[in-house]
Parts: sequence; C-alpha cells; structure tokens
Amino acid sequence: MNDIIFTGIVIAVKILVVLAVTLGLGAYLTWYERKFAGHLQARLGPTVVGPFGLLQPLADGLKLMTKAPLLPRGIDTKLYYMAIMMALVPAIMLFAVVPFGPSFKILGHEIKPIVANLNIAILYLFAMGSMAAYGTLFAGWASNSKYAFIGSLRKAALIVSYEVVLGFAALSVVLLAGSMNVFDIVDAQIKSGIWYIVYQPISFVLFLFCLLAESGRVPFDIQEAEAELVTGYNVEYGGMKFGIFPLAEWYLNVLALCAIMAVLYFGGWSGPHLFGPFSGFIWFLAKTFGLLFFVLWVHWTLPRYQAKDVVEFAWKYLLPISILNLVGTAFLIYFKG
Amino acid sequence: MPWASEETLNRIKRSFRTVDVYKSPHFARISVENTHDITNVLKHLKDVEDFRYFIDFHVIDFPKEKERFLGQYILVNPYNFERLVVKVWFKSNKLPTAKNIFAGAKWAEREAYDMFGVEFEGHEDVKRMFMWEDYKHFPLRKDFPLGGIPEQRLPSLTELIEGNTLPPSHDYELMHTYVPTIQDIEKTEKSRITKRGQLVLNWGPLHPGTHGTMWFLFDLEGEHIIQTDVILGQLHRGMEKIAENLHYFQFLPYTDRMDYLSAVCSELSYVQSVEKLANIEVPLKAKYIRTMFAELQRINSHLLWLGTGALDLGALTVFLYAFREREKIMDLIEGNAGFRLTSAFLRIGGVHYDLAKGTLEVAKHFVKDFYSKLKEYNGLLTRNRIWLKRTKDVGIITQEDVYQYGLTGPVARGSGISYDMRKIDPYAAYDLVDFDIPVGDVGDVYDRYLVRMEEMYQSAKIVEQCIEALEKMPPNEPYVNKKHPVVIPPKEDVFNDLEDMVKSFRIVVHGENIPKGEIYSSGENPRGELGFYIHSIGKSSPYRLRIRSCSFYNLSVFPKVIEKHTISDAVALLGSIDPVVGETDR
Amino acid sequence: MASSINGNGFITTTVDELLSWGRRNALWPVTIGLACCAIEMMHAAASRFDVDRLGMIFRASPRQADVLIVAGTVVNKVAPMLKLVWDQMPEPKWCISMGGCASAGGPFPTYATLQGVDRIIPVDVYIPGCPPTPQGLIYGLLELQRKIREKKVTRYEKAFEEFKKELPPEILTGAGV
Amino acid sequence: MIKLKKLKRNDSLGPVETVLFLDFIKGLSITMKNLVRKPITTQYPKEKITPPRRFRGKHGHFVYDGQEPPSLKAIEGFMSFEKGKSRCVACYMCQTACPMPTLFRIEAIQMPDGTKKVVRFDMNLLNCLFCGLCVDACPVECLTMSDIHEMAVYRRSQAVLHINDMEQIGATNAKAVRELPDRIWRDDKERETLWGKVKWNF
Repeated sequence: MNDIIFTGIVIAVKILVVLAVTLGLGAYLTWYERKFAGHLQARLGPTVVGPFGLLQPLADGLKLMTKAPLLPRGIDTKLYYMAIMMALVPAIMLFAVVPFGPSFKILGHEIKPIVANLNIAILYLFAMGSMAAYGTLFAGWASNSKYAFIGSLRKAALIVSYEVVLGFAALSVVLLAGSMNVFDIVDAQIKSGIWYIVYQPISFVLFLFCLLAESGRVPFDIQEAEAELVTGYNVEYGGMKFGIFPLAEWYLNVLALCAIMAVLYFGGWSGPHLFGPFSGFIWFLAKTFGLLFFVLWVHWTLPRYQAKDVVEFAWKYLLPISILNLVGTAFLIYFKG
Repeated sequence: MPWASEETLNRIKRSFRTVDVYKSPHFARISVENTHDITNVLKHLKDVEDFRYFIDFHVIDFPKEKERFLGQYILVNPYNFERLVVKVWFKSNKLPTAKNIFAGAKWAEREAYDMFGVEFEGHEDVKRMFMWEDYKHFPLRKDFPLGGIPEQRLPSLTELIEGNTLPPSHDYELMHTYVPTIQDIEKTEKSRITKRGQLVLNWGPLHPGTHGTMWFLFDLEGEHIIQTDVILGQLHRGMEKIAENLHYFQFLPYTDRMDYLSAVCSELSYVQSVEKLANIEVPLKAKYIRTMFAELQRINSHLLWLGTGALDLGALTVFLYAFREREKIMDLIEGNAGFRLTSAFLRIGGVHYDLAKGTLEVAKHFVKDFYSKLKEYNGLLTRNRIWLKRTKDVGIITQEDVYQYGLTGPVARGSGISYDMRKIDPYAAYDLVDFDIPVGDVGDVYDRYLVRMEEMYQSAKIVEQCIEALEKMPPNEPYVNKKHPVVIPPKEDVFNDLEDMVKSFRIVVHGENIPKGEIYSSGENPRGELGFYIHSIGKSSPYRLRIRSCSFYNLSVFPKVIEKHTISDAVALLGSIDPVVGETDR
Repeated sequence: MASSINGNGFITTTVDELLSWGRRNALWPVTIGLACCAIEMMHAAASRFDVDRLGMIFRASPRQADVLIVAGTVVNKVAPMLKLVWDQMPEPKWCISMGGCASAGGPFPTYATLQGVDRIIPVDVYIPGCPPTPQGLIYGLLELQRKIREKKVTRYEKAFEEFKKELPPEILTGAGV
Repeated sequence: MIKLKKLKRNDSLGPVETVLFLDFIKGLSITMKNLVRKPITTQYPKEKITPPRRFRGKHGHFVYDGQEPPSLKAIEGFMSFEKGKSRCVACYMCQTACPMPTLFRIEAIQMPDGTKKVVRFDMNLLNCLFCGLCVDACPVECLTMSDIHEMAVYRRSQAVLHINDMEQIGATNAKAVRELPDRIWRDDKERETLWGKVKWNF
C-alpha cells in the first residue's frame, strides 16, 4: 500500500524536478548560446544586465511575457494557440526517457533517476520527435502568412525525411545493446567497457545530422532562413507566444537529443568515480553539454543548405547509408554471436 | 576609355547619310536627324560596327527647343573598347523602343518615362520605375520644382502628442507632398505581375534579405519561381534633380550617399569627370591618395558583400569577421577624411586634407594582416561543400547577357568579360600601379564570389604600392591644384592670403563656372561602371547630370536569370549581384 | 513629456520598476535598414560596438520586436509600408529615428522624400548625424532606456486617440494611419 | 592589352575530403581559433572611442579671444565683438556654401555705433550633412566642428543649435580638438583592442 504511495510521491518529485530543471535550463541556454556565439565572433555577448549578463534571460522573459497580446488578422485562433502547445509539450516529454544518472537507493527503495523507465524508450523518442512537426505545421497554417506557410511546409518535409534516418541510426545501437531500454543500453556499454561510438561511428554522424535537422539548427535551419522567409513559421507570433518556439525547438529539443546521444554513444553516466556518489550524474551532464557545445559550434560556423538539397541529402545519401550500416551491424552481430 | 575613332565615325557617316558626327578628345557622338532611323542605326552599330555593349540610355529636357526631349544612348565596342554616344531627338515625345536591340534599354526607357513622361513605341509595359503608379508629375522635367508640390498637411505626430503647435524648428514645413496610401502601393503591385503560379510572394521592400529596400514579386510554383518583377524606387531621392540645383562642389557630398558602401569611389568618379570637363590637372600626390583610398573603399565594400552574402546563405559568423576588418578601414578613412561612412574626402582638383600623421603605418599594418584574414574567409567558405552546393552553377549569366543588359564590374568579369575602367581608361594613379584583373569563365554565383575575393587581394596589393609611393614623396608636396581658377584653395591659405580668400568667396558664391560642353566619364566602382554624364551650359551648376548607375543595370538581369530557380537561389543570386539601393534608385 | 524626462514627481511601484527594467534591458530592434544609416546600424550590431551586450538582438519579424530603428531616408513610396510595419509591432513599442534623413528629411528636401518619419510614426528619440556613428546610435539607445525608466511605458496609441479627433482628416488618410 | 588573371576554380571535393568532412573540420578549426582570440569589443558606455582630430561632429563657434587669423583682423573694426563671445561676422558664407541652406538661420543687427552684431545663429542639425563645406567656407575661422558625436535628443526642437551652445562648444571641445596634433587617431589605448600594436615611425 504505502509502496504505491511512495512510488507516486517519487514519480511526482521526479516530474517536478525534471520540469523545473529543463525549463530553467532552457532559459539559461539562451544566455549560454549568446555568450558562446559572442566570443566565437570576437564579441562579448550580454554583459550589462547583471554580472556577466546573467540576468539577461530574466529580462527577456519579463519583456516577452508583458508584451501586449496582438493577434494578426485572419488567423485560425484555435490552431494558432494549439501550435504553441504542440511545439512545447513534445519537447518537454522527450525528457521523460532521459536517465540522469545511475540508480540509487533511498530507504531501501531503488530509485532510477528517470521519469518513465520504458522498455521502448527509443520508439517513444521517435514518436515525440515526429510530434514536434505538428507544432510547426499548425503554426504555419494558422498564422495566415505566406512566409510562415512556406516555412512550416519545409519543416514538415525535413522532419519526415530525417525521422526515418534517425530511426535506422538508433536501431543499430539498439541491435548492439539488444534492448530499447536506456538503462540496459548504458549498462551494456559499461559491461563491455567500450562506448558504442567506437562500434558505430557512422550511425553517430547520422544521428548528429538528424539532431541538427530536427532542432532546426544550421545547416538545416531552412524553416526559419532569415534571408528568405523572414523568420519562417513563427513570423506572426509575438511576445511569449513567440518565445516558446525557440525555447522548445532550439534548446529543449537539442538538450534532450544530446542527452539521448550521450546515452546511446557515450555510455551515459559511465566514467571514473572521481566525484564520489555524484560522479555518475556529473559525467552525464558533462557529456550532454559537451555535445551541446559541439552543436552550437557547428551552428555558428557552417552555411545553410537550401530546402530541396536538405531533403535530397536525407533520402539519397543518409538513408541508404543508415540502412547499410544497420544491415552490416546485424550481420556482424549474427556471425560473431 | 578611347572614344570612337575618326575612321569609325566616318564609316558610320558613309553608311548613314543623315547622321552627323562629332569628335573631341573627351567625346565622340553621332546625332540622328530622323527619329525613325534610330532603330536601324542602333542595329547597324550593334551588328556591323560591334558597338554591342549597352552602357546607358538617358533623356535631356530642353523646354525651349521645338522638339523638347533629347535621348542619348551610350554604347561601347567591347573588342577595341571604343565608346560612342548616339543622340536622337524625340518626335512629339515619342521614340521607337530599343529594347529589342538592347535588353538593358527596357528598364532605362521605363525610367525615362517615369522621370520625363516620354513614350516609347513598341514598349509594351512602360510603367513607373521609381514613383508609384498614379503619380501625377514627371519630376526631372525642367518645369517641375525640386521640392515637389505640397498637397497635404502632415504635421509631426510627436509634436502633436506633446500637444505643442509651434513649429519645432525654423525650417519646419507643415505642408507636405502627397504621401501615397497603402492602396496606391497595392495598385502599383497589382499592375506589375499577373499571377500564373500558386502564390505571389512579396519579397521586400522591408525584408532582411533584400539588401535595403528592394521589392521583388515572386510568382511561385512550389518553391520555384516562374516569373518575377522588381519594384524599385523605395529609396528614390531625386539625386539628379538635386544636382541640377547645386554648384558642382556642393554635389560632392551627395555622391557619398548614392553608393554609400563605396563613398570614396563614387566621389572619385564624379570628381574626375568634373575635372575632365574643366580640364583640371591633379597633383601626383593627390592621385596616389585617391587611388589608395578608393582601393581601401573597394576592399571595404567587398567585405560587406562577403558578410551579407554569407549571412544570406546562413554562414552567420563570416559576417562579423568581415565587419572586423571593415572597422579597421573605417578607422583609416575616419582618421583622414573625418567621417566613417560618408567621407567627403575628395575635392575638385585634389583631396580635402593631406594624409594625417601615421596613416601609412596604420595602412601598412592593416594590409599586412589582411592577407591572413582573406585566408580565413577562404577557409570558411571557398571549399565548403554547402557553399559550393549553394553557389555552383546557380544563376549563370552568359556573355550575351552582359552585353545586352549592360552589366559591369564583377558581374561582367565573373562571366569572363575583362571590362574594367581602371585598365581601359586609367583615371587616378591606376596607370602607375601594377595589378591584374580576375575573370571567371562560367558566370555563376561561385565565379562572381571568386572574382570578388581575388579583387580584394589585388586591391590590397595596389594599396601596398600606393603606400610605397607616398612614403617616397616629400611631406610638403601639394595635394590640391590650387592654381586652377575653379578649385577652392585649402583652408589655411584662405585665412592668410587675400587672393585665395577672394577666390574662395567667388567660387562659393557664384560657383565654378564650368565652360559649355558635355562629358561622359566613368570610374570603376566596386559594383561596376559608375558614369557621370554632365551637360554644362556654362552656368555654375550642371544643366543635366545623369548618373549611370551600375547597380541599376546589374539588377536588370535578375528577372531573366532567376526564372525556374528557387527562392534560396534568388537570395544567392541577389547577393552575388550585390546591388545598393541608394544607387539603383538614386 | 519634457518635464517628465527631468524625472520629477514620479512614484513608480516596484512592479512597474521591474517591468520597465525587463523592457529596457531586452529592447529588440527590427532588422530594417533603409539607407546609409543601416550600415552604421549593422556596425553597431557587429563585433566592435556590440549591442548584444545591452541585451539587444535584431529580430527580423516586427511581431517579435520592440524598437523600430528607422535607419535611413524614408521616401514617400516606402512610408506606408513602414507605417504598416509599425502597426504590426505589439505594444509597448518605441521608435528611434536614426540620422537626419529619417528625422527631418535631412539633406533631401525633394519631391520624393518624406520630411521626417515622425509625420507618420511618433518618434521617441531623434539621432542627428549623417549617418550617426555607432557610438552615437548606442547613445541614443541608452537615452531610450533612460526614457523608459523615467516615464515607465509609453502608450502612444492612447495619447494618439485623443489627438486623432482634432486632426484634419487628410492627415489620417495621408499615410494610412 | 589588359593583364588578365583567369581564376582556377577547383569546385569539387575529393573523396577523402567528402568522407572525412575535412571542409567542415577546417571551418570549425578557424572559428575555434577565433574563440580563443581576444574580443575586439569596446564596451561603449564604460570605455569610449574618441573620434580623431579631423572628425566632423557637432558645430561650434570659436570665440573672440585674441587668436584670430589675419583675415579677421582686417574687418575687426566693423564688428562689435565681446571677449568670450562668438567671432562670427555674419557673412553668410556658410549658408551659401551649404548644400542645404535652409538649415541656417543667421541674423545680425546694426548697433548704434554703426558696427554689426550677430544676434541669431541657428543650425538645425537634423538637416545637416556634416560634410564640412560650411567650415571650409568660413573666412574668419569662426564656424568649426567639434568631436561631439553623441547627439541623441527627445524632440526636434532640441536638435537645433543656438549661438550660445555653439560658443560654449567652441570654447571647450573644438578648442581642445584644435590643439591636438594632426594624427590619424588620438587614443592609441582604445584602438588597440581592435588593432593590436601598431608600429609608428615617429
């Protein structure tokens, strides 16, 4: 009986913690990116608002929230608002299958630092990833603007093509681990003592491309190519209604996928026990943010593909490569037992 | 540029009895008596005499004459570089169109209609070029006032909200010329393009991608553009009208604001054409200073092209790296001219100041590490597969297009045509420095990119040579030819020397009375050939000053090239043509 | 307003103070360049004078922006479009007229030029100069911040309604106000 | 006749480059190099870049302080100057030379003793090109331009310069600027953030 209560409490606590952390983190990732980009470009980034501009996200948030609500003419109001939810919710729900560290014990109960320890975590990941497309589509359709419309169509095409590649890329790792459960995947890597990036460099690169594409980062940010479509699908959104989109797409999405990537290819929280009980968590965060750093670095360096090339790239090159990679992995596993 | 030689003119004379020819060291023209011959004459010139490079067409207004308007074509023979001006009088404000002979004439004639209200037989869409559709007047006619005709009360809203009714300043006018309503603008837009595809996308006028305020209408089939039209005039400020109302030296600051990315080059083109008209000798030091700053300005302008072009194609960081170098050049120009962007540095007959102390060291320091910066830009873009994908074989401009539309500058050179004023008629000190002209062969965006990158390198080399030459010169070398009667003497002389003071009084009050005559002279701007046709009737201000704008003609090829490409390609192509609105619209 | 700028006789509650703090520290300008001044605006955004330090990032869509920096000559033909952009920006919004041309027609008293953008848009800060240096522009932005701090949030539309009554109709029809 | 330079375009990547993403790696290394470099930003309100000597900023009037050029000495007698006040002689040369003459409003009156006194000299900076033609035209070195470039105002009327402001500017900033050596810039320290060390030959 009180077991159930306890589990309930634990889950509630987990959800709250994850929500708080991710949303807060998402806000501060904007500061992180602005600083990073600034120094990459021989600038400073925010410095004036608070020490090192640390209060900048607060100011932005305040400003965005207190902007006057202004609805463009001729919009489809229901979809217009639904789009925001459809963009934000899947991005947050991605974190449900992110294991933040090794399991530990409290009052004799073993607790896994993950919201939902699904056996089909990877499938769930794909599902949520493709859900994100709807947010964009709705936004583009509802806001009655040509730029937004074109942008959303581009994004839809992009998501559709890259989901497939993402699937095959991740599946080859699943084959190696023999499970879709993130904990099992990490344990398998810890047991074998080798991270899967060693076995699966190709699938890692593919996954990276898909990450960039799904989260609308350069070189795949066709849906908000500023020079062509003013800001793409969210052109008609103002105030916090706008603020949600980059938060969800550029930051939460990227963060979650980076975490998953750390799990799939870099052995999650595996690493030498330098920091006592928390070393697992610290390793995990370190890997995640390392990957995030790399993503931003790419974003601020490369030019942008154009829409038709992006889709072509996915179907003509990435997909065959990923399939071959998967089949090859399968054969290897089959013959080497 | 060598003008058309005697024998060429005589050959033309022999084949057309009715034309009369005229030749002077700085000019060569044929004038066609019979208006209806003009088509044949142009055909003959293009096909037989190889004057196939269309440079400019413009109109002059003579209210007193019996036929009011005079049209002038400027053609170039691209094989032995001969330039020729063809004059023809309109017959009752009509002229047979030349757009079937030279495609570039299409826009030029539209502009002529917009500014003068002249008509062209056989030109189906003679529409307003710069003004909106139902604008009543024809601004460049002599009887139209510079300030326009005030029609509506348009007070300053800020003052109204403050609730004060007094005029905020002594030159504040309550009455204002007619400001079009949004309906007028929509009418203009509707009249331009008839929809054939799925949707018509308004790209601009206030859009981050369209360098300034250009306005493109894309008729889209999916992402592909099936037809397009460009609406100009969102920055039409009436430069040519202003020039007719100012003294020669007063118009100089305005040339900065035309092509605001290459101020010194524009000044140089203007100043040297006025000097040719009044035949003023320029001291050697001034020549070198002019060349050095013109080349610095060229680097400056190309850097902005690089930054914005890369930004349009998504490479966000190149923009800031390019601007880092721009800041240095800005420092150089600011230190000498006194202003960062619109530096009124040159003067008729020389330069405003001598070089400031330390300029040469700083310039050397800049050039030294500019080469390494160029390497960085190359490393970021040139071999990058995405960059190649976006630029290779996109927006190919053929040589025929170049001649037809009168494209100049890097756009022409990208297509392999070596048309560069600095070599053809060397104006400042370009005959004393050694540099070579990069040309591409395919004529796509990538070629234009390579050409501009190479030009930056060449300009840096020129700057180095100028620095050497200037270092050798004694410090008290004259930098302005103050002997000449129409040159304003430098400031310190005005205080100390009575004659100079009187002279400066005379010029400032009465203006330089340039002798009667006409001249067309051009310089090589970063965007192409910026030419000034000046028609002087011996007054203190030009009777007609025509600005042959390079961006205007370079842009005129855009609608043809962009067909069947995507929007993303349009961005790339526009970036590679690199127009400046201040110059397209004047 | 002149008196209020001198900042006497104001009791701003902490909430208002907080709001204005947020607003003045996250002023997002619209990416709209009209002429020469736009280049200096770009320079102000570029590495050397980096307005991102003050929390200003350029947004391309007017819906997401707070400040309209009118950078360059406003000619009659573009005026209605500019007005449209201004109307698309959500309150609270501010307008900086950068350079002489935008402020009063500048050196172009011609048939084609609008003699000052404040004839179609209420302007908060005028920046003389042709063009102003980036430092001059940033100074203007700081002045705007000061203005926001001292007179809380400007609500032009309300003030404007009252004057609309007194305005002769041709002004209102003039630029599609 | 013309020295041409045919550009060689090697516009296709080799297989190794393609597979190993060498082009991306090169770009990334360059940006990383810039990441570790020192930023070039001048933190404006805290540290400023002072414009050079020749900068054309806000206008000023040099005052009557016994350092006049010979040209003024000639006509001194006909003017009623005061020490520390403007030395303008109301010759309207600045207005004549200005491409935008309406921005000036100059008025002078006849004093009882027959001398001339300038009572009004307004300049509407909102219409000024800052081209410096007026300064060149001034025959008595009265009108000048200072290094003041922070000119933002809240009202049109505040952008109009009156004669007393100009006297004040002329007596302070413009005077200080005139004393400076004619160098390309005067603040080596601030410029170093962008330029690094420049080797001077003097």
